[in-house]
Amino acid sequence: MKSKTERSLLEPRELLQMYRDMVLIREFEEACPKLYSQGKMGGFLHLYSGQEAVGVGAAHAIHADDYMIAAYREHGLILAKGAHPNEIMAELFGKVTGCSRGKGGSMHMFDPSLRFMGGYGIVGGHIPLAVGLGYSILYRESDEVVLCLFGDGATNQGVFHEAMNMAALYRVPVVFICENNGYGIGTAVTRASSMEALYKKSCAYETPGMKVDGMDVLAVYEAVRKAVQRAREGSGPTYIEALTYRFRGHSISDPGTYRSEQEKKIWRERDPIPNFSAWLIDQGHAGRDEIERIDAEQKKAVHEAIRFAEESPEPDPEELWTDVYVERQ
Amino acid sequence: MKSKTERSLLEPRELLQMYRDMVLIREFEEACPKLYSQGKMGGFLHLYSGQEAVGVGAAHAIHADDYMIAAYREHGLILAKGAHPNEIMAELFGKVTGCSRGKGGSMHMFDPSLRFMGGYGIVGGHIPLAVGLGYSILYRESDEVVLCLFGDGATNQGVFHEAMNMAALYRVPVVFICENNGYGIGTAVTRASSMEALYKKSCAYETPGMKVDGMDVLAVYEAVRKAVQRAREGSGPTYIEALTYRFRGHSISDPGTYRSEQEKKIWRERDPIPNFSAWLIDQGHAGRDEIERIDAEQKKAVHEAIRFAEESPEPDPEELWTDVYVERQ
Amino acid sequence: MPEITCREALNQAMSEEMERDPAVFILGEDVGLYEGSFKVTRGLLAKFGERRVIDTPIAEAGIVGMACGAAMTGLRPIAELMTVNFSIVAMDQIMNHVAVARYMFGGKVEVPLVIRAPGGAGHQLGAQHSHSLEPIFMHCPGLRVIVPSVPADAKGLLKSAIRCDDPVMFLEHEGIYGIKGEVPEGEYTIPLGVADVKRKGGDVTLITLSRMVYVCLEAAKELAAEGIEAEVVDLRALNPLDMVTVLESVRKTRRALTVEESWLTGGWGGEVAARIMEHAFDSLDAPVLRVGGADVPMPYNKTLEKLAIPDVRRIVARVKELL
Amino acid sequence: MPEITCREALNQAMSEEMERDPAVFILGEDVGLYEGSFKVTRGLLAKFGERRVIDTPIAEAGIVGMACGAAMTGLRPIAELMTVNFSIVAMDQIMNHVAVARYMFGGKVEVPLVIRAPGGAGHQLGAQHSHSLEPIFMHCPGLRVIVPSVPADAKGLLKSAIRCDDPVMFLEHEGIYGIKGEVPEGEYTIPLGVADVKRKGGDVTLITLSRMVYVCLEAAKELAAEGIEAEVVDLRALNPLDMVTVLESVRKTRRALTVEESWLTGGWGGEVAARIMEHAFDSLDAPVLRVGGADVPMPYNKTLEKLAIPDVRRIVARVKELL
Ligand SMILES: Cc1ncc(C[n+]2csc(CCOP(=O)(O)OP(=O)(O)O)c2C)c(N)n1
Ligand SMILES: Cc1ncc(C[n+]2csc(CCOP(=O)(O)OP(=O)(O)O)c2C)c(N)n1
Ligand SMILES: [Mg+2]
Ligand SMILES: [Mg+2]
Repeated sequence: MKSKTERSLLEPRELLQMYRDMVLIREFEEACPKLYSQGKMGGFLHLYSGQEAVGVGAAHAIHADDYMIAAYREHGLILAKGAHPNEIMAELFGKVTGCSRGKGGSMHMFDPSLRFMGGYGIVGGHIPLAVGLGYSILYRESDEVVLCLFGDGATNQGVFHEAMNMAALYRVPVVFICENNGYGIGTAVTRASSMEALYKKSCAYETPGMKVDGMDVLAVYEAVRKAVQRAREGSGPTYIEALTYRFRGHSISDPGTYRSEQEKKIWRERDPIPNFSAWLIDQGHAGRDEIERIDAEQKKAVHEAIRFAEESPEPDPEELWTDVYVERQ
Repeated sequence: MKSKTERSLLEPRELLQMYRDMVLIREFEEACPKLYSQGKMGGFLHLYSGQEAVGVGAAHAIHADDYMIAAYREHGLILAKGAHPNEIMAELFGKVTGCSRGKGGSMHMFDPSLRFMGGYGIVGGHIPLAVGLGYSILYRESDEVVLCLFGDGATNQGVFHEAMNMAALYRVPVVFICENNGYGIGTAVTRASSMEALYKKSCAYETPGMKVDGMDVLAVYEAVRKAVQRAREGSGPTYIEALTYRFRGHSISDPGTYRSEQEKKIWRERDPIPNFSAWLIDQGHAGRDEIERIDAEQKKAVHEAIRFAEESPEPDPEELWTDVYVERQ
Repeated sequence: MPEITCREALNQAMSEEMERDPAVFILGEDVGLYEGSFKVTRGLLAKFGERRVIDTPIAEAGIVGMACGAAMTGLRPIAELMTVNFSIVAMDQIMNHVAVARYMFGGKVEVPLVIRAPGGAGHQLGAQHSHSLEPIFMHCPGLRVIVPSVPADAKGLLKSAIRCDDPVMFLEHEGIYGIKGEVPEGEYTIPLGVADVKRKGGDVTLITLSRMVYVCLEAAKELAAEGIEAEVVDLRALNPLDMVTVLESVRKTRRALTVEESWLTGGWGGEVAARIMEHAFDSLDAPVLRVGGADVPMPYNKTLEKLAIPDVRRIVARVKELL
Repeated sequence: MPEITCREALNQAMSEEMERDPAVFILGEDVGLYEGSFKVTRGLLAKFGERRVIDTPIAEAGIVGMACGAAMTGLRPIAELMTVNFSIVAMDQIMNHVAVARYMFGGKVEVPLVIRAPGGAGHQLGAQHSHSLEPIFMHCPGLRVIVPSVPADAKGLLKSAIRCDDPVMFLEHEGIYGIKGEVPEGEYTIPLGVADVKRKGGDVTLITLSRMVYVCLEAAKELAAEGIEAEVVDLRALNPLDMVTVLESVRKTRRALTVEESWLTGGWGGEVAARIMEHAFDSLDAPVLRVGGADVPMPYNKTLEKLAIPDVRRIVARVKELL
C-alpha cells in the first residue's frame, strides 16, 4: 500500500469492514464462473474481481441514504452498498428472491431500500439518470448525494457529455466515478479515446477532474469523500477517474487474449485485497488470524448465498406479464 | 475593422469577392421575410443575416473540391460555397429547379457539384457525418478538407462529443466551426453550456481550440486557413469558435424578445458588411462607387433569383415517390 | 362551457397539476424563459419558478434521462421535447431506460413521467421535422401512448397522464394547438385508454386519432351528403388500446377504415386491422382498409407534402371501396 | 456443396466483397483486433488492414454518422453495431440521416451503406439486450431491411446488401450464427426482397423470418405428423416486402399465420396480416392469425424468457385455431 491518504479519519472497525466488503465481493465473483458453467446462471456475467477497491472505497464514503447508480459490472457495487449476497446470488440464479425478482439478472440489480438505483446495460445510458437523481435531491431540498459509476469506454458516448454538462449547469450533488480498467471489451483506452488522461475530460464542463489509484481502497475512499463533501456543500459535481484493472475477461465468454501476460501480472501484484490485508496487519489494525477469520466468514457467506439461491423458487410464470405497468386498485 | 490578420496574403480581387459574397447573402436573406409572408415559401426560415463573415471567411479559405457541411441555417453557407442564388431561391420556393429539387427546403440545401454536403435540421446530427467525409478523404488518399459548421447550442449534444473524439482519433482533415451567435433559439449560451468559452470544449479531445471574431471576415479567413493547412498536412482536426450574432430572430416566427435592444444595437454596430466596405475603401482596395456597384449587382442577382424561382415549375406530383430508393435499370 | 384552444387546455392541465402536486415539474428546451416553442408552457415559469420549470440544453437524451432519474425518486417530471422528431435522438433513453426500468428491476421502481412532444406534418418542415411516431411508441411495451385531438380531451388526458404511475408518451399534433373547443369548467380527468366515438354512424367505422379526427369528421360529412353514415372512433390512446369500443362499432357497421398520418407500412393501422380481423372476422363484410401517410420521408414542397398526408378525398374514396 | 455456419457465410460475404470492391470497408466496436464480439469479422483486420477494418469507440451515433458521411462520398461502409439493441442509441442517425438523405436532397446523393446488427433473444440477456427491431426499421422509409435465416441466404443476401445503393439494415439473429447449412461454391448473390418458400405445404401458410424460420419448420414437422401440411415462407426481407410470394401461398392454403420474435403489438405481423386481408380477403377461410413476442421487456429468468418468445407449441396451437 502506497496510499498517502489520511488514515486517521477511519476507525479500525471501518477499515476492517472495508476489507470484509472487498473479500465478500471477490469470493462472490470468483464463485460465479463455476456456477455459470453449471448452467445455474445465464446471460452475460461481467465480474468485478480486481476492481473491488473502487466500489468499496466509494461506498464507504457515503451514507445509507445516498444514492448509487452503475453500469452492468455492478455485483460488487450493490454488495458494497450493503446488499445481502443472498439476494444478489438469487438474482443471478433468476430466482424470485433476487433483488430484481429474477427479472433483471447480472446486469440489472436494483434495491431501492439501499438506494442502489440499478445496474444498466447500455454503455453510458445511466449517466443522465444520475443527473435526475441529483436534481431530485436539490428539488426536495435534501442533502443526499449520488455516486454514478461507469467504465472508461462510456466516456466516449455522447450521453456522458450531455450529463456532465447538465450536472455542472444545475450543480447537482453527483460524483461521477469512471472505473478505468484499461479496456472496453477488447479495445484499449487509447484506441478509443483521443484523450488518454480520462480525468481531464471534465475540463469541458468546468468541473473538477481528478485521478486516483483504483487499487487502493483508502485512496478511493479519500477522493470520493472529498468530492461528496463538496457535493453536499452545494458546490456541484466532481469527476473522478479511478485507475484499476479487471482480473478476468470482459464477460464470462471473453478469453481476454488482447491483454499480455506481463500486463496482467503487473496488475495482479497490485491486487487491492492482499495488499490491504498486509497493510492492516502491518499497521496493527488486525492480526493475521482476524484476516483469516474474515476470509473464511465471507467464503461461508457466499456458500450460504449459493444455497439460498438454489433453494429459492423461480418466479411464477404469470410474472412474465406483471411489472410492465403499475397495476393499482 | 480591428482585425490584425495578415492582409497581404489576399489579392484585392479576392477581398472584393468576399465583400460581394457577403452582400449577396445579406440581400438574399433580407428578401426572404417578405416572400415568406406572401406564402411563396414555407417551413422554417433560419436567416443568416449578421453571420455572413463566418461563412464567407471560411469558404474563401478552402478550395472548390473541399467539402462543407452545415446545420439548417445554411442559405448563406451554400451561397458562400458558390451556389447560384437562383437554385437557392428556387429551393425555398419548393421548385424543381432548386438545389434539392424542392424536396429539401430551407433546412436541407445540397449540392454535390459544389461539395456542399447538406444542411441538416437535427441539432448536432450532421457533425459525425463530417468525420465520415474526412475519413473518406484519408481512405482515398486525397488531400481535400472538410469544414463542418454548427451552432453554439449543438455543442451540448452528445454527438458533437462523439464526433470530436473520433475526428481526433482518426486524425481526419476536418475543421469544426462553431458559429456562436449567443443563443440557441431563446436560450443564451451560458444558460445551456456549463463552459462559457465554447472554444475550450475541444480540450477533452486533445484537439486545438481557438476563438475568432466572427464579425471580421478576414479574421475568420485567417483562422480557418491555418486550420485547413494543418488538416491538409495530416495533423488532424481543429476546432474554431467564431463569435457572431444573428440580426434576426431564430427563425421567421421568432420575435426575439429575449435579447435586449442594447445588446442588438452593440452587435449591429459590428455588422460585418459595412465595416468591411469601409475598410476596403480605407485601404484603397475599392472606391465607394465600386462598392455601390457591387451592392446594386447583388441586389439585382437576388431579384433575378426571385424571378427565376417564381417562373420555375413545381416538381411533378410523381416526385412524391421518387428518390426514396435508388432506382437503377 | 368556455371555448379554449388545445394549447390553452394543455397549459391549464399542467398548471393545475403543478398546483395540486408539488412533485410535478417541467423540463425541456426553451420551456421556461421562452415559454415553449409552441407556447404551451406560457406563464408557467413566472408562476412556478426556475426550480419547477427548467430550461435545458439541447440534449434530448440528457433531458429524458434526467427526467427518468428524477421520476425514480418519486418526482413526476413532465419532459417537453421540442418536437417528437427529436425523441429519436433520445430513443435509447425512452425505449431502453424509461420503458423497461420497472420491469427489469422486478417491479421495485416506478417511473411516473410524461414526455410531451408536438409532432406531425403540415408546415413544410421536411424530412427531419414532420414525424408521427405513434407506431414506434405503441410497439414498445412499458410506455403509455396518448394522442389527444380536441381541447377537452387534451386537458383531461394530460391531467390523467401526469397522475399516471407509468411513463406516458403524450403526443400532440402541431396542427391542433390553435383549434378551439369546449372544455368543462373545474377539475376533471379522462381515463387513459378509453376511445371516444366522435360521431355516430351505422355504415362504416373510421378509426383514427389526433389531427386526423378532424379530417375524418369532414370526410364523414361529405359521406353523409351521399347518404353514407360513418362512425368516427377517436382512439385517444394507442396504449392502452381500447379494442372494446372499436369492435363494438365494427360489429355494428361491418366495415372499417383506419386513418393515420404515420407512415402506412408498419403503422398502427395494421395492428388495429389485424386485431379486428382476429376478433371480428365473421362480422366483416369487407376487409379492413387503411389510409396512412405515404411511405416517404416528408418532402418540403407544399403540394407534395399535401399528397403525403391523408385527406378527405382519399378517405372518402377508400370508404367507397368498402361498400 | 460445403456446409458452413452463418457466421462463416457472413464472413465470406464481407471478405469477398472487400476483395472485389476497394470502396467497401468495415467499422464498428471491436470489429478489428477483437474480431467482433460474435467473431463474424474474424481474420478481416489481418487481411485488409486498419484502414479498411476500423475499431471505433463505443459511440453508436458516431459510428453510423461516420458511415453515412463516408457513404455520401461513394464509399461503401459496413457498420457493425455490436448488437441491434444499440442501434436505438443511433436511431437518429439511422432514421433522420441515413434513411432520408437521398430523398431530402432531391435524389442528389446516395447512401450505400450496410448496418449489420446481431440481435434477438434466447441468451437471458434481459430487457436491454434482447430486441428484435425489424418492425421499427420496416416502418421507416428509405431503409432496406434484410433478415436472413440460413447460411446460404446470409451470404447471398449480404453480398447483395453490400452492392445495394440504398442503405440496408442487415439484421442477424444471434441464434443463427452457429447453425450450419449448405452454401454454394463460388460467387453468387440473392436478390433483396424475394421471399423463399422453405417448405411446401397446402393447408396453411406460416410467414416468418430469421431464427423463427427454424422454429416454424419444426412446427411444420409436428403438424405434418398430424396430417397438416404447412407451407413456410421465409420473407428474408421486410423491405422490399415480397407480398407476391406471400399472397400466392395464401391463395393456395387459404389460411395464414405470421410468426415473429418481435413484440406482437405493432410488429411486422400486423402489417403483413393487414395486407393479406386487403389483397386476398375472399381467399381467406379464417382470419390471419399472429404469433409474436410477448409485449413485455425481456425478462432475465430462463423460464420467463422462453415464455416470451414464440415456440413450436404455440405455433402448432395457433395453426389449429385456423383450421
Ligand atoms: C451502447 C452500447 N454499446 C455497446 C455495448 C456493448 N458493450 C458492453 S460492455 C462494453 C465495453 C464497455 O467498456 P467500459 O465502459 O470500459 O466498461 P467495462 O466493461 O470495462 O467495465 C461494450 C462495448 C453496450 N452494452 N452498449
Ligand atoms: C435535436 C434537436 N433538438 C432541438 C431542435 C430544435 N431546435 C432547432 S434550432 C435550435 C437551436 C440551435 O441553436 P444553435 O445550435 O446555437 O444554432 P443557431 O440556431 O443559433 O444557429 C433548436 C433547439 C432540433 N432542431 N434538433
Ligand atoms: Mg473498461
Ligand atoms: Mg446559436
